[in-house]
Amino acid sequence: MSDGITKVTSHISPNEQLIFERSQQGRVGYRLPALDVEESPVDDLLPREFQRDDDLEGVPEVSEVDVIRHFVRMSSWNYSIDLGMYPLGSCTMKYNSRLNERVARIAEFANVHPLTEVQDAQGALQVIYELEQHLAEITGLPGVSLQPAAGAHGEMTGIMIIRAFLDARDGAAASGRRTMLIPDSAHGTNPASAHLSGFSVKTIRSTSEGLTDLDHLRELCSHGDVAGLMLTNPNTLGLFERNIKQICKIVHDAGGLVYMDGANMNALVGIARPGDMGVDVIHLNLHKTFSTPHGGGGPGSGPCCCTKELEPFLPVPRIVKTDWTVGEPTFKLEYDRPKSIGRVKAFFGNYGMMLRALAYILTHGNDGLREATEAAVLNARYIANGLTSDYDKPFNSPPMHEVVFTDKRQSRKGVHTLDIAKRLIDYGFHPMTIYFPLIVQGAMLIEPTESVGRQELDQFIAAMRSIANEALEDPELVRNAPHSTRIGRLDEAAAARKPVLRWKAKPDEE
Amino acid sequence: MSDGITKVTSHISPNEQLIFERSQQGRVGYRLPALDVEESPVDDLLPREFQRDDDLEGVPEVSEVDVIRHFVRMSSWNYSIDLGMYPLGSCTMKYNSRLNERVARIAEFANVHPLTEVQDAQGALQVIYELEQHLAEITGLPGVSLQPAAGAHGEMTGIMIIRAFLDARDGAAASGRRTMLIPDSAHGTNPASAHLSGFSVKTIRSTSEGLTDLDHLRELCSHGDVAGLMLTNPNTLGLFERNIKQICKIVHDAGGLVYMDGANMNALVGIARPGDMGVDVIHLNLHKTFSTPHGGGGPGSGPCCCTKELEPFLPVPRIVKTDWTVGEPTFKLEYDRPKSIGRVKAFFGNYGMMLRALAYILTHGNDGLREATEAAVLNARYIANGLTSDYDKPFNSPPMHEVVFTDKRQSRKGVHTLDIAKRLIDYGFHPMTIYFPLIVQGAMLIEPTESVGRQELDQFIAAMRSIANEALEDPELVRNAPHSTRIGRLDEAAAARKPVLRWKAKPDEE
Amino acid sequence: MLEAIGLKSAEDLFDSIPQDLLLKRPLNTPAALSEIELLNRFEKMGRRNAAARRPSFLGGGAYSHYIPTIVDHIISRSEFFTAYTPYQPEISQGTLQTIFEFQTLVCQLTGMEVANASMYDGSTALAEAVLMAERVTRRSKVIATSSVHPQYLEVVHTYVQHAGIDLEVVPFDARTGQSAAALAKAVDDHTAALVVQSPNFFGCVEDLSALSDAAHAKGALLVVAVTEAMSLGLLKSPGACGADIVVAEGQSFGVPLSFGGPYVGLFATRDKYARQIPGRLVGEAYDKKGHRGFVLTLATREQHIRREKATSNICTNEGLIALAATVYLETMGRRGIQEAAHQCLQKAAYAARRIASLDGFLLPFSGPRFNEFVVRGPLDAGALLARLGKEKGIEGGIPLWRFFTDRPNDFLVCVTEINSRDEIDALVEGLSEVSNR
Amino acid sequence: MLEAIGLKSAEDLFDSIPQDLLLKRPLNTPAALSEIELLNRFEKMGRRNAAARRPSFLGGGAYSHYIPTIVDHIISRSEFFTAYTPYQPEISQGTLQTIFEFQTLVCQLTGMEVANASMYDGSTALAEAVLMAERVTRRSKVIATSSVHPQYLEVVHTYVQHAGIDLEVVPFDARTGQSAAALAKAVDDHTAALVVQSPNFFGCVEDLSALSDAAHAKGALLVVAVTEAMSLGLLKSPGACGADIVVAEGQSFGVPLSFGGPYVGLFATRDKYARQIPGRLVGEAYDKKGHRGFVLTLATREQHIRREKATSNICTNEGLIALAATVYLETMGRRGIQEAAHQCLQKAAYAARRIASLDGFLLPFSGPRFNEFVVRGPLDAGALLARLGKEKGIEGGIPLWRFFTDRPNDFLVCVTEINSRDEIDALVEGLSEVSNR
Ligand SMILES: Cc1ncc(COP(=O)(O)O)c(C=O)c1O
Ligand SMILES: Cc1ncc(COP(=O)(O)O)c(C=O)c1O
Repeated sequence: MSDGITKVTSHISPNEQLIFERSQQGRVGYRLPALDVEESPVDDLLPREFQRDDDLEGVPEVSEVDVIRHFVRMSSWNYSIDLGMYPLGSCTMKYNSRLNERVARIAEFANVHPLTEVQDAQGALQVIYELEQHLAEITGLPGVSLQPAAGAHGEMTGIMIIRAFLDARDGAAASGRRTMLIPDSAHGTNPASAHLSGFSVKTIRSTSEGLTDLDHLRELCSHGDVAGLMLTNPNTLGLFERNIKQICKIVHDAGGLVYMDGANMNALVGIARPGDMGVDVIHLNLHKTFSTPHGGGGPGSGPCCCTKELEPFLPVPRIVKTDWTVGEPTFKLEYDRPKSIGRVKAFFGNYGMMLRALAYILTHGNDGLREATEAAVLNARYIANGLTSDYDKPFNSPPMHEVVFTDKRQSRKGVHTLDIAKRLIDYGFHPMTIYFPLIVQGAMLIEPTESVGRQELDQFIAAMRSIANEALEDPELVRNAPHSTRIGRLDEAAAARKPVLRWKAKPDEE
Repeated sequence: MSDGITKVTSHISPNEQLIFERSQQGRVGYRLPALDVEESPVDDLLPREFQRDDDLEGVPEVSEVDVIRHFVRMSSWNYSIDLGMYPLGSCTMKYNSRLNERVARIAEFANVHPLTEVQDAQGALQVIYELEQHLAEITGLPGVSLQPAAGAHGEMTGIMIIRAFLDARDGAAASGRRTMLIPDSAHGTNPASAHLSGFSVKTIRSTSEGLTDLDHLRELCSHGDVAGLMLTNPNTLGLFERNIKQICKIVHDAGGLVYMDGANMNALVGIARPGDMGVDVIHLNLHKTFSTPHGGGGPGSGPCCCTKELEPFLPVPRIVKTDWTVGEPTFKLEYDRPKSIGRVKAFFGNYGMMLRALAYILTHGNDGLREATEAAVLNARYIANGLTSDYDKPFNSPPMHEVVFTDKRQSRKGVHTLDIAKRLIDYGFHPMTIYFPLIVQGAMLIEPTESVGRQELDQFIAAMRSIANEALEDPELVRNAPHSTRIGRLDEAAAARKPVLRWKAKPDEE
Repeated sequence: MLEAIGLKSAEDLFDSIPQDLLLKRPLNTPAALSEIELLNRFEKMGRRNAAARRPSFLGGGAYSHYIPTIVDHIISRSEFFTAYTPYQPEISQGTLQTIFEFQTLVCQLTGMEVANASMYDGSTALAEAVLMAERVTRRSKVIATSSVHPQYLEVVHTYVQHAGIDLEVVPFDARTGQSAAALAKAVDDHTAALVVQSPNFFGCVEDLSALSDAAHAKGALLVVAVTEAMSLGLLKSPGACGADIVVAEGQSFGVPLSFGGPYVGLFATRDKYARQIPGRLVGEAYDKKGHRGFVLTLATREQHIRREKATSNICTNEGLIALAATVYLETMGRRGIQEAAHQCLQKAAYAARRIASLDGFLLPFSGPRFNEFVVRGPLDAGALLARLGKEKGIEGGIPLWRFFTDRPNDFLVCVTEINSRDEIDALVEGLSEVSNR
Repeated sequence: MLEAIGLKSAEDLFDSIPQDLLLKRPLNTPAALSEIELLNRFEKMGRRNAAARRPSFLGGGAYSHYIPTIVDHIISRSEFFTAYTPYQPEISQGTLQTIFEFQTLVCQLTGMEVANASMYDGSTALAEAVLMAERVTRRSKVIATSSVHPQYLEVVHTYVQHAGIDLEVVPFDARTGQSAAALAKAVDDHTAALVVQSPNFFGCVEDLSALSDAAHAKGALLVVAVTEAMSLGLLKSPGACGADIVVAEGQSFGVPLSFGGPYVGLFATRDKYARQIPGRLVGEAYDKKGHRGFVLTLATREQHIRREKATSNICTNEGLIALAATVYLETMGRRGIQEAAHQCLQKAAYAARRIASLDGFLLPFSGPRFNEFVVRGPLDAGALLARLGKEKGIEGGIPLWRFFTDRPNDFLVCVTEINSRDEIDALVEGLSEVSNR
C-alpha cells in the first residue's frame, strides 16, 4: 500500500448480520405502561376478517442492547462529514452544526401537531415566515414556498408554477407552449421534473467553454413553443453562466420563463442574487446550501422562490402575517389562492429542516453567509490549482464552488474515473461525484465546500497526485481498488439482474 | 489470519493528530454574546501583577468542525460496550441504558446548584433519599451515604467508619487495634484504602479452593490487634465465600468489624444480602452493578452502606425526611452528627450517577434486578463450561458472575496470558481482566455480565478455543498479536523510563 | 491561501460574475447570533406554541406515539446523519444495510413483496402510486374515495393534473363512514386504479378485500394508503387483502410530530412491478471474495440515468427518517408493535364509549375503528375545541369543517398508547363541561 | 442455556450460597416502570427543584458557564462513554489520546509541568495534594488559610486525620478578604505545605507570589487550589507564581451543575514530583513499527501494583468529565477562554458597582476580585435571599452564615458570562426592593 496514504490506517471493524438473522423468539427490547382502561375482547371491537392473522411473522425479536449494538456496529462502516472532507460535487456536503440539531429538538417545536389551530402554533408559523423572508432576500425573489420536500420536488413545483402562469397568461394558446429547454449538462432531476409537469424536453448544447450555447438557445427559442428554460447557475461544471442576463432575455423575448436550479447556490449566497439576473423561479436545497444534514439520503427541503408576478401560483396554504398593533406578530394560513398550483405535500413541508436552516442563517449572520461562500469558492479554486498538473481540466475558466476534472490522461493507461474514485477510498477520502455531468467524459466533479481546512485540502491534493502517479506506474493497483475496505467492489450488474430487495426467512428458519 | 475470526474484518480507520498539532493562529470555534455592560480597563479591576502574561500561548485555536472531526475520529479507535461484549472481570461492563442518560440530562436536575437552599431543591434531595432507601434494601444495610465518588473512595469511607467506631467504642485502647486483614486475592484498592485510614495491613491466605483460609484467619485474629477484615464476596476469583457467616463471627469475636468490597454485587442483587451475612459495612459501585457508564475511566459512584450501629459515623451531611402530613415528602440536610467521620467530598457526591442508578433500579423493578443477576451468573457459568476443555481452570467449584482461567497449558508453548489477551483483540473482543487476582499465576478473569446473548457468548468461546489451538500450532502468531489493529503493542517499558506526559511545542513551532 | 492561487482579494474569486450582477451591499438578514442568543430566540418562539405541552387527541395523518429513547441516540450518530446517499458502497454499508432492513420491514408490515428506500411522505407516495398505476395499466382513469385524507387527495390532484389522468372522487357512505358501494361500481375497463385509505380519514377501517375484488374484476389496481401505520400491527395487511400498491405515512414509527415533517413515505408493491417503482432501491450484492454487501440497484429506473423517462423525479428521499422508523420497529419488535396497536384500539374504544355516553354527543359513523373516530357535538366544533384548549388545556381534536364544510359540529378524535386514562377522562369531562354553556 | 450447562433451574445457579443466606422473598423495591412512566416520574420530581429554572448568581465552588452544544454530543458517543479505563491501548487510543490532551491543557492553564488524568473533584484533589506534600517533604505540619472553601477544608481534614498530619487553619484578613500576613508567618521548618485558594472562597485573588516566597523560604511547598477554573483564563497562573502543586475543580469547563457532581479534579505539579503524583497518567509510547500511541504509564505508583504503598487509592477517576473539559477547552480555544474570563471579570465588576451603590448594602472586602464577591445586606442574608427567590424568582447568592456563623448579613454573589445585563439589573433592583421592607 502506498505510503503516501496519510489519512487512514487499517484497523478492526465489527461485523454485523441483518437484524432478522439475530432475532430470537421471545426477546423484547421495549416496555409500555400497562393498559389502564377496561379491555374489551378484540373481536367485539373489530370483525375477525379485518384482523391480522400472520402474528407479524418475521418481524424481529431482539433486546435493546441488541439494537444498540446492531446500529452502532453498522454505523462504523459509513464515511461521514464528521470523519472528514466529503467532496461530492453538486452535493455541498458541509458541516452540520450540532446547535441546529439541538434547535430542531426543542420540545415546543418537535411536539407541535401540524393540524393545531393556528393561534396555538404561532411560534411554529413564525419560523416558516421568517425563513421565507430571509430566503427571499438571499435569492432576490420575493415569493417563497417551503412546502417542497427536496430539490426535485422544488423543481416540479417551480415548473408547475411556470405552466400555470402560461395557462393563465395565454389561455388555450398555452397548449402550444409545451417545450422545456434544458442544457445537456443538467442534473437528471430537471428533465424528470419537466416531464412530470407535462412538458417535452429539448436539450441545449454547451459550448466548448462549458457554457450555454447562445446560438443554439436562440434557435430553439425561434419556434414559439418554448415554455421555459431550466438552467443551473453556476452550472454543473462549476462555471458561472456569465451570459445569464442575455439568456433570460432571449427566453423572455420568446415568451418563456426562466427556472434556475439552485443546487449550486453555495457559490452565490451574499455575492449575487438570481432575482437580479432575470430568473423567474428557483429552488434551493436547504440540505446543501443551508447545511441541513443529508442523513444518508434525506430528509431534504427544496424551497421554491419566485417573482412577485408568479407568487399567486405558489402552493397553498400560504403563511401570511396579519397586521397587528401590539406585541408579537401573528400569522395565519391563507388557502384562498385561486391561481395556486395546489398542494405538493401534506402539511407544511419538511419543517424540521426549516428550523435548522433558519438557525444556520441566524448563527452565520449576513457577513458569515458571505464569508462561507468565499471560503467555499476559495477551496475549490485551491483544488483546481493543485490538480491541473496531474489531471485533465476540460474547461480552463476558473471554477466557482466546484471544479470538474476528467480521467483523460489516466485512461490511456486503462485507469478510469471509477478506479480513481475507488482508489481515493484507500487514501481515506470519500470520492468526488463521478460521471456527472454526463457531457464530460469521465467527469470527476469536486466540491470541497467551506467546511475543510487547508491541511486536509493539501492531503486531498497529495492523494490525487499520488493516484495519478500510481496510474502510470501501477495501473493494476488502481484498477483493483479499494484494497483496504471491509468489502471490495460489489457486483452491481449481478445485483440488478436478479435483484434481492428484502430479507426472507430461509425455509428451515420458518 | 485465522478464518475462525467471525466478529471483525479489517477496514480503513481515520488518523488524527493531537489537537495542538492541528491548531492554526486565529481560528475560532466559539461565539459568545457581546459584552453587554460598560467595560472598564482591566488594570482598574485587577492589578497587573495578578494578570496572566503568557496570552495562553499553546492553547489550541481550531474551528468547531475541526473539534468535531478530531473527537469523532479518535472515538472510532475505541472498543466500547456498544460494539460488543466487554468481559473485563471485576469491572461489570454491562449495557448503559440511553434512557438513564436522558434522565441525567433533564434540565431540572442538570441545572440545580449544589448550594441551593433545600426548599428549592426538594426534587434533587428526594432522588438521593429514594436511592439510599433502595440500596439499603438491596444490601440489607440500613445506613447509606452516597457521598463517595467511586469504589475506592467508598472503601476509604467505610474503613474510616470502622476506625471511628472502634475509637468511640474502645477509646484509647483502640490505638491497639490498627491491623486490617485483607485476603491475598483482594483488589489493590483495599490495602491502599486501609493504609489511607492509618491501618497496617496483614494478608490472609486463600485455600486451594480459592476461599478464605479460616485457620489462618483465626490465627491472625488471635492477637487482639485486629480492627477488621476487608473481604470481597463473591471474591475476586468469582467464588462465593460460603463460610462468610463464620468468617464474620471470627472477626466479630476478635473485636473487629467486617468490611465487604461490593464490587461483585452483580452476583448477589435480589439473591442474597451482605447485611444478612454479618457484614458491617460495604461499598457498592454504581458504575458496575447499577450500570452507570464507565466513561473511559469514570465518573463512578461508590455508596457506602452500613449497619444501624455504624450509621452515626457516616459522612455529613445526611439527607433526612422531615415528618410531613400532606402532599409530597420533604427533605432536609443534617450536619449535626458528632460521631461522623466528616466529609469525604464537596457537595453530595457524583449526583448524576445517582440519577442513572435510580433509573436503573426503577426500570428493572425488583423482578428485573433478580433476573439480571441470574443472567449474569448463567452467562459466566456458560463460559466456564465452554472453556474448561481448552484452558486451565484453577478452581473447580462453579463460579458466580465471573470465572478465572489461567495460561498454564498455553505457557508450555511460551504463550502467556498477555498474548492470549492481545490475540483476542484480533478476534474482535475486548480482552478479559488479566493477571488479576495476583494469587493466580497468569490469571484471566472473565465477566460477561447479563448484557450479552448466547450468539456472542458462543463466538467468544469459539475465539478462545481457536486461540488455544493457535497456541499449539502457531505460537508466534499469538505472541505477536494483535495483528489487525491500527497500532501494535506499545513499548510501555520505554514509556515509563522516560515519560512524556504532555505535548510541548517543538522549538520551531514556537 | 489566496496568494497560493495567485489572487489578491476575495473579490477576485468572483471575477467570472459580471460586475452589474454582483450584490454591492450586505445581505439584509440579521447579524450573527451566538449559541446562547440563538437558543433563547428559538425557545422564546417555541413558547408561542401553546399546543406543544398539552395532552393531545389530534391525529388526522400525524400521530403521537411513544418514541423509545434509543431512536434519537442512533439517528444522532455522526456516521448516519452526516452521510450522503450511499453512492460508494465500500464506505456506506451502514446506510445500505439499514435501508435493506427498512425495505424488508415495510414488506412484512404491508404484506407486500417489494418496497423502496422511502418517499417524501405518505401524500407524495400516494401521488406516485397513482402515476405508477397509470404506467403499469396504461389506463388513464383513477377513482378515489372521499374518505381519503383531504390533503392527500389535493396532492394527488396536483401531481396528476398534467399527466393526462382524470381523477374521479366518489363520496363515502355517510352512515358507515366507509367507502360506498358506489365506489366499486365506478370501476370500469378504463380504470387504472381504485384509491382508498384504511383506516380512512374518519378512522373507519375499509373492507379492502371487497374493494380489491371489485378493482381486479375490471383489471384495475387497488392502491391502498395508510396514514396511521401503527394500525398495521393489528389490521389485516393490505397485501393480504389483495392490494397492488400500498403506500403509508411512516411517522407513527418513532418520528416526532415536528409540525408536519420531516416524515417518511412507505411504498410497497408486487415483485412483478419492481422495475416500475419510483425512488431508490437497495439490493444484495457480493464482492469478488464472496462477501455479502448491499448496493443501490435498478438505477436505470431513475432520473440520473433515464432523465425524463424516469419512473419519478425523486432523488433525495427521507433516509434518516427511514432509519428512525427502522430503529423504532426493531426496538419495539414483533410484540411491541402488536402491543402498541392493541393499546391504541382499546384506549380509543374506551374514549369513544365514554364520549358517546355524554348527552349532546354522538358518533355519526358506524364503521369499525382503530384509534380514531368522528364525534358530533352539540355546537360548532371549532368553538367547542377552542374552549377546551383555553379552559382545560387539552387539544381535543380536529374540527372537520376545515375539510367538510357541511359538518360544522363534527370533529376527529385520536387516542394512542400514550394517552393515559386520566387524560382521556379529562377530555370526556372537559367536553361535557365546555358544551354545557 | 440452563440445560446446556446441565442445570435445571435458575436457583441451581446459586447453590454455592448457603440456604440460610438466600433471600427468600422478592426485594422490597418498586415493580418495573416503562420508559414513559419513568420519565414522568423524574420530570415530576424535577419540578420540585424550583431553583433550576431561575436566573442564578450562585458560585462558591460550582459555576454556571455556557456549555457549547458539541460538548454533550461528543461525550454521548458510545465509543467514549461506554468504554472502560484504557487498559488495552491497541483498542483504546481514542480515550488515551484525549487524556494526553487533557493533561497538556491542564499544564498550560495552571502553568505547571505535569498533570494527571483527573481526580474525583477539586476537594479530594486538594486532600491528595496535602498527602503528597507530606510524602515529598517528609514533614507533617500543614498550614491552610480559612479563606479556602470550607467544604474543601472539611475534606482535607477527613483525609489527613489518620495520616499523622496536623492541619493548622489560619484566619483570613477580615478587611481585605485575602490571606493574612499571619499565614506567611505561620510557616516554619516543620511545615510541609502552605495551602491557599485563589480566587478564594470570598472571590478575592490571593497574592500567590508572596505566599510562594514565604513557603519556599522555609522549604515548604505551596499548594494552590482553584475552584473557579475559568479564572485561569485571565489570572497569572499559579505555576507562574511559584506553586508546587496546583489542584482545581474543572466543573467550569463545560460541566453542568448537576447538584454537585460528577465534576472533575485537576491535579498538576512539577516534573520532579511526577512519580509522587496520585492517580493515572497517560504517556506517549511507540510500537515496533514506530507508530506513536499513548498508554497508561508509571503504574508502579498505583494501588493495583503498589497496594498499600501506592501514592493513592484512587482507581476509577472522572474520565468522561475530563473528556467534557477537553472538548470544552478545545472548542472555546485560546481566545474563547480569554473572552469568557474577561466577560466574567467585567460583568461581576458591573454587578458589584451597582449593588455597592444601593443603600443598606456594602462590600466588606477590599481585595481584588474575579467573578465573585461578598455583599453585606441590611438584614439577615438567609431571609433576604429567600424573599428574592420567592418574590423575584432570582437565586441571588449564598448566605455566608452557613459557613461563618459570625456573618449573618453577608452573602456571596457570583456573576458569569451567561448572566445578561438584564438579569444583573433585575438582581440589583430585586435586592433593593425586598430589603426595603
Ligand atoms: C444540480 C442538482 N439539481 C437537483 C438536485 C436534486 O435535489 P434533491 O436530491 O434534493 O432532490 C441535485 C441533487 O443532487 C443537484 O445536484
Ligand atoms: C474488586 C474491586 N474493588 C474495588 C474496586 C475499585 O473501584 P473504583 O475503580 O470504582 O474505585 C474495583 C474496581 O476496579 C474492583 O474491581
